[in-house]
Amino acid sequence: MSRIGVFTCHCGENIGATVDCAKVAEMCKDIPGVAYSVDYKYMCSDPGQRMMQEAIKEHKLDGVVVAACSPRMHEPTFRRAVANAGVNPYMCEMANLREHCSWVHEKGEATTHKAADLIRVLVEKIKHNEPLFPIKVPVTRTAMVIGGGVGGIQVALDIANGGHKVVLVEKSPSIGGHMSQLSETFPTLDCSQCILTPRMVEAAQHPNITLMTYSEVEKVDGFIGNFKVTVRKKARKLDEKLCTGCGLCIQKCPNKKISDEFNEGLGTRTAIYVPFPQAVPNKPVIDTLNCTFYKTGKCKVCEKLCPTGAIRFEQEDELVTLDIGAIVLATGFKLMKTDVFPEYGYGKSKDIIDGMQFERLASASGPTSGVMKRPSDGKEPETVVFIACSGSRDRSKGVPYCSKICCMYTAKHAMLYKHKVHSGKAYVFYMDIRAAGKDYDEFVRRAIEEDDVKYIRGRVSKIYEEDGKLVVMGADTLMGGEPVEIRADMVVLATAVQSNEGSEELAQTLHVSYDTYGFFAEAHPKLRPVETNTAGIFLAGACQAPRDIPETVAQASGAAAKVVGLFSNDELTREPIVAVVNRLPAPAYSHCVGCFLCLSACPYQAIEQEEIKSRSGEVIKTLARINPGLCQGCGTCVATCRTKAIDLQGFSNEQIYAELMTL
Amino acid sequence: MRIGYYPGCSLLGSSREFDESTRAVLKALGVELEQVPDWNCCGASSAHILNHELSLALPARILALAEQAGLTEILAPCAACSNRLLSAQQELEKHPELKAAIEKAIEMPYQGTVKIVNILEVLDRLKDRIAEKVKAPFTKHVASYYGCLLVRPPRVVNFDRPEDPQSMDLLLKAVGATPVEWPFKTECCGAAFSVTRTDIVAKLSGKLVKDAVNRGADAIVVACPMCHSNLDLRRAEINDYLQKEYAIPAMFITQVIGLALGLDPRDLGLHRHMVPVEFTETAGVQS
Amino acid sequence: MAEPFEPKITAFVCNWCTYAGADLTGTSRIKYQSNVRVLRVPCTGRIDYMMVLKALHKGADGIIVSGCHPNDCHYTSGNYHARRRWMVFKKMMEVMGVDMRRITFSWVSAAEGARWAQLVNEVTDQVRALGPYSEFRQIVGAGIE
Amino acid sequence: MANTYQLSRESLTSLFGALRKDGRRILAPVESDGRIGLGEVEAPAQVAGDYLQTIMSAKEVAFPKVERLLSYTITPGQVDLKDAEPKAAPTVLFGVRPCEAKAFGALDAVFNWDYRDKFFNARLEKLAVIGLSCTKADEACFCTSVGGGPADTAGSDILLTPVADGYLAEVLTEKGTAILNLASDLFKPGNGVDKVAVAAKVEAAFDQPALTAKLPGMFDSEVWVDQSLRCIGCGACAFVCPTCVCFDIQEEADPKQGERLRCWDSCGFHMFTLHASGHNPREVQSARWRQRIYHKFSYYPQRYDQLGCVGCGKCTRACPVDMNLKEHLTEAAGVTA
Amino acid sequence: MEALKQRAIELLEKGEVKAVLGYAKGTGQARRAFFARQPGQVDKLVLDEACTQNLAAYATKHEVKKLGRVAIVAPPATQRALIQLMAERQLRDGDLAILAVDEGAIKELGSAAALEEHLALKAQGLDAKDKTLLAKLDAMSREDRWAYWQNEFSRCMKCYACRNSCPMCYCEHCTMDCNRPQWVPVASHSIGNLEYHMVRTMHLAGRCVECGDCGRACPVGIPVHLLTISAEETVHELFGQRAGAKAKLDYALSTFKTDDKESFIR
Repeated sequence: MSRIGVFTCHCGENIGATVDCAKVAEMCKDIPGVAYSVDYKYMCSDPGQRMMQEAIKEHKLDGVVVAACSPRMHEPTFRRAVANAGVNPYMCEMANLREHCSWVHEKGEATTHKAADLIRVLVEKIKHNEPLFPIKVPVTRTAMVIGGGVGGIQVALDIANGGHKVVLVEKSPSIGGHMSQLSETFPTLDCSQCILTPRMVEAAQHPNITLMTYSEVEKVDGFIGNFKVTVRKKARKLDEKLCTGCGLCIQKCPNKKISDEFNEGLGTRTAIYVPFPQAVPNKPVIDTLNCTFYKTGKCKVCEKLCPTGAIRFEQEDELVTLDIGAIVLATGFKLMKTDVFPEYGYGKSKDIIDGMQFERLASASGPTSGVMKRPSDGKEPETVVFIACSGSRDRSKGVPYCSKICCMYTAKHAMLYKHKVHSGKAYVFYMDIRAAGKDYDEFVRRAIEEDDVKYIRGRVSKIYEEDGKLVVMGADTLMGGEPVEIRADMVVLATAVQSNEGSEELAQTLHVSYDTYGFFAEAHPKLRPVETNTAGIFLAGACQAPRDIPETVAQASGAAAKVVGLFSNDELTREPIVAVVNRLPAPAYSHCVGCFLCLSACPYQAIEQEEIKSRSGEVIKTLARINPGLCQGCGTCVATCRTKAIDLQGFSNEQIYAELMTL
Repeated sequence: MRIGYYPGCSLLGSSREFDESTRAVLKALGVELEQVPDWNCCGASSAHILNHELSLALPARILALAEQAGLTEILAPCAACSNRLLSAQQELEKHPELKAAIEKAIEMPYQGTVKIVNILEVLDRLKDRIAEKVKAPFTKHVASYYGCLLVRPPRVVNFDRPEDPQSMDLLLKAVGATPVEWPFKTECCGAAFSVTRTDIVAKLSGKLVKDAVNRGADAIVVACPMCHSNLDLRRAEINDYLQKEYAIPAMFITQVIGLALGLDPRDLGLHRHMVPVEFTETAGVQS
Repeated sequence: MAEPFEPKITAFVCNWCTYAGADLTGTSRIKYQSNVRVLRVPCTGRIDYMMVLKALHKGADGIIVSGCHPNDCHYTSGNYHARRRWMVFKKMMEVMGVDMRRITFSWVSAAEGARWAQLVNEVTDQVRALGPYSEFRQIVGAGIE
Repeated sequence: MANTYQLSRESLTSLFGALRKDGRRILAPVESDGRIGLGEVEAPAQVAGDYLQTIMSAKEVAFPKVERLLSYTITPGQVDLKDAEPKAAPTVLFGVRPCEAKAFGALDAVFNWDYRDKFFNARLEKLAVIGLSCTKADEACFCTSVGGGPADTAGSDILLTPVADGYLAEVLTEKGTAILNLASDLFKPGNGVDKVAVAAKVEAAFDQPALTAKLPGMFDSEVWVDQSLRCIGCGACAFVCPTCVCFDIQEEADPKQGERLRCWDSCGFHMFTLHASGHNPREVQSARWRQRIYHKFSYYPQRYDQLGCVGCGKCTRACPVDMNLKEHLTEAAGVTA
Repeated sequence: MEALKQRAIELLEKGEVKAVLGYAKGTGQARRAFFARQPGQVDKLVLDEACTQNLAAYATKHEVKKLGRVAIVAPPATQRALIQLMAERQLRDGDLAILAVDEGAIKELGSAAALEEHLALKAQGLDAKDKTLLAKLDAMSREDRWAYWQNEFSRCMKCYACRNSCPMCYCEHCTMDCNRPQWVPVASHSIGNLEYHMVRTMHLAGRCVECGDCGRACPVGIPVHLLTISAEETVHELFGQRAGAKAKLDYALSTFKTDDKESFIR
């Protein structure tokens, strides 16, 4: 027989004025299993807690119901008090007499009875409570950051400076990401590479950071604190240790006409190349799809010329498996292509470009060395039209969300253009100007007021080529919908920011959720923005939603703080409110039949497969197992399980059934 | 193949040649047309701006009559008519309470089961047969002009793509024509101002005519009576406005196909055009 | 004269939204009828339909099932799973001839204290008007010799 | 003590009236949606016409599928226990087949073996059986193989056998005589009709005494495994069986009150012998199938000196996978040990 | 039929299977499941309209699994059951040789993929009788429907023939067997029967292959299959998913769409 103590709190007048607490305490004495029942003015006060602890000892109580305020308020308080009296804290439950009874009902018999009912339910529950113990999970103090853009670099640096090892994985040959492609940055117009390059170098030289460029995550097993990550190191066809980065191979490579990804197709590169001069690491890779040797079996010019003999044509991809404690995703974004807009001629005109292409045109390190030349004929464009929201906020053809960065970079582009072509005319078609941010609106105003950029609020319905010009037909909605026609030399579409190539596959590899658009889903939109719902995996930057640089960096530091926090203990302690698959003696082993219908019900990918083997190693039964490191205790699997093999500690079937039987 | 037919007012008036050529071509392709008995105006140009109930009742009556006649599908060659019929049908489906009110107004039951098709949809189904029967390939450069109503709003018409549609281009290719790359396929011709503001028509349609010629088209092909009357009937105003003499003819798609099938130009109503349908060396060229 | 009928209402609510919402009702001192008895579970995903059946078995005249609004689940998707379960459950109950006016499904967020009071009052009034669920109560204990 | 009478078809109405006047309810086979089951009737017209057997057996009249044994209420510091009183109304079971009437003997053997079961006996005491001989049989029937017959009198208080324009009525017991006395004018002197001639012909299929004798030596025979391979382990056979007596005791309670119920159970269920440890002495369906046969044909005779099967064939008809008992017993009887 | 027998003999002779599970003549006009374990027994196999049992129910039985690899005669509903069992990891691809029977023709399907492809071509329709009954139930007032099922369930004795005949009820420890706590009463009284049928229906929603075997199995003729079929149809209407279509798990009640449409949640 249980020995349960019931402690009814008056909460001053809060409960006491409406509920007859003395009577409730008296009524509770009659509940079978209740060994002690008392009421007190302020249960949560020091004397209150002390009284409770003494009663626990004196009456040898093994369970406690505190009838007071909401458990959301004081459950930790009373559980701690109970624990200090030597009873397992999970043997304490709270009946909510204040928020759910005295504050919401009128004084009277019915309210007092309800209060007693609320206690009765929990007394029956507690008879089925079991002592629970916090779950401890060991932690490997090495983080992996996936994506080497500005976000990834920031995460890596912050964690590394916090004293922990970081592996920074980047799929392209160099870290730097999109930011390295930008000309200047809003709202300060400082040179993007000038501020980024030092960070890149710092990351490369940091003793706690291991760079794995030209590498991709192939497989992730395990769980928080204990991931096993397999990374594919793609073959650079080069011995990185021998290569000095002298660049001779690049100069002499005969194959020079390859469209250059870094310059967004506006320039060319060689088959053996570094993406850009400031690349980190400054070691080339051979593009095997375009290399003459791989196509014809002849050439090998680079091999012949390499002063250190670093070229390795036979090099293969390498798979490396690493023990990792936490993972941060910082895989960034891509821009929607210009060819999805039929009304803009499917991007067939070379002079209709996207924002990133404009960055390259405006960049001093770009294909035109920063001189404004339009791609079709190299002429200086006299009139440039910028179209914001190309594909963004467009339910029919594009994406319904706002891409967030375009208002700002469009203003920047128009400004940069005007700075380079003083006589030029710049027009911006926009829907709304969303310039919320420090110095952002001022920046846009500057473009309009000081640099004389013509802002037209309206959409562009059509662009067509006529006599070497691009005729942009739009409407000015602030002029009553007046049609506007601009004969431009170049059009820049601020195309939508989209989730990066392969992000859905990566999400599946890591078992994190993603939204309809392929952006990774945060664990909570407001309160857990840098966590995913898979414990131990965090987010930074535009892989979660469109983000600009300052936000990305802020989020990166946030994610880094989460990782460093996680790494601050040898073990991870978690609430034992987790689901458990029951285990039984042979021959049943468990009520689980291994149908795995629960698998997709788990929001946390916490359900694993467990094989029961005979002594000879033969698989007798395959069961579900819930990883207590990943389970958050929602109980969705419990309700899904037909055989009731899964139960939720703290809210078990027996507990809830007992509560229901009391109603 | 047998199909219901709703000519609408324009096809009995200003665009008789659309009616004639539609009937002629479909007859040649073995399609029987059964006219909706006692049909009325669909309310196209004005009803929907003036009286919502009327704008639903007029098309509903036509559709109800078609149901009574046992028709499951009706062809409305006029783009405005088919657009109105579709809009009304969809709205009544979404709002059962409106449907009850409209049934009372038109004094007959309305189910909304009749499928409404435009001329391009019908011709598209017959494309193989057309290609087989081509006698005189129409080896001209053409600008296919869809106008506003055939493909828009996409949720209502649910036909072809709203930007850069293709169905007419493909039909024209099937009869030997070469469609030019043309950005103005769905630009407005100024339809509703055909009578009241011919200056706007001249400007809007002028742009179309000029660009079609610039891109080397020998003819502008249309599938809407409004478009046609603006491009044809208002050519004088257009030319005045542009200070040019554009002689490029505007033809209905049914006329082009009719010619390719070897039908008599008179049966296709070609003689009714204001801009003569002649393809001399200079026909499309500005003088 | 017999006592006026007071319905027995059982509510199953999730910890993070509706339970917190009901807490807010309390802190806002919004009054509602005292017929309801609340059972707290972590998430609507945990609410097994067996719980609803047992509540009916134990003589509930009305039942409230409530959790976080779609997209607000503390556990990201527990309420989406619950929603599907309820959609199928509701249809099953209808096929069986259960009076579904007695079971109310709802979303009440942690910020909707007033809404919780309104919901409880509405359900209580509605079930009071329907009277005791005698049809169901009659079968409890039936079929035993 | 059999006294044979003649009962006209029309006189049944009066007989029913007399029984009801005496305060007895009459249960007889009735039809509903093509299903024949026992139901309360007031007049012979309500009795199903041309039926072979009811789906369920008559045992539920004395041994219902769920019955309350006791109930209790819990109040502070106290438990009030109340024994259940069986609801035993005076009942006449009309028109059951001889096989089922005979089955009450098998039930009686168990419920009055070492302990007199209050509930069963209370109901049985108030029960009178007016049996009805079979004039037809089907492939499932095998009463004659297990010591019974289509016009067997065992278990009936009165046995009616349909003859040309009425029934041959054999009044067999005191309960039967009591019924006769309620309407003695309806029972005309018998005319010596040969009831065997009108009764159904059921050929004996196997030699039951020989089978019973050899069963102890066949425990490990493969025949049980072979036969039971298609058995799905449901309880249909046991629940329709007129002699199956296994039951489970269930407690249904909440913190305030509870009751103890006796419910039918079946040895075909895998849970039937499952131990709390997880061990199950009858782990496989073949062991459970064998148990069913052995219980009826080996253990029953040993313990009660009678068979636990009356050959009614209900199990065969009810079985969703066509486990034909007659066929399987015949096969087992043919196995050379 | 001859093709089936010939193939069965081949499979047994070559030792590819230990038994061929098909149908044989039973009591009277009935057909029953039959395990042909030697080539000589193959002659007993029959295949006709009366062969209705869903033999997939045997595929998960211990006793049957112990026999070794088995070939199974599978009409469409059985095929659906087998693929659903694969989706629920109760059978592995290739565990069974599947002799698919469609309108008399036999096709041996070696893999889950072949089975999927084969099934994709088939329209799944309900029995006319079931349709009528469902429509009848649908047209009833709620009170009448309640009365209808209460009357039907009053016959129920929880023999579990419906459960045990169901190919998807393979759980060794059924919810009905759970006694800590005893969610559903063991007793076959009114509430016990009602809750049993409710739970059975819910457990098969999204998993029922609509073979109707539960209804056929019921010794007292309760049309219990209508419950699971209507639940399965509900799932299909609401979520577009169907049990028995794919070998990869796609269980409607453990997946969701953020825009699942309902109109009753306040």
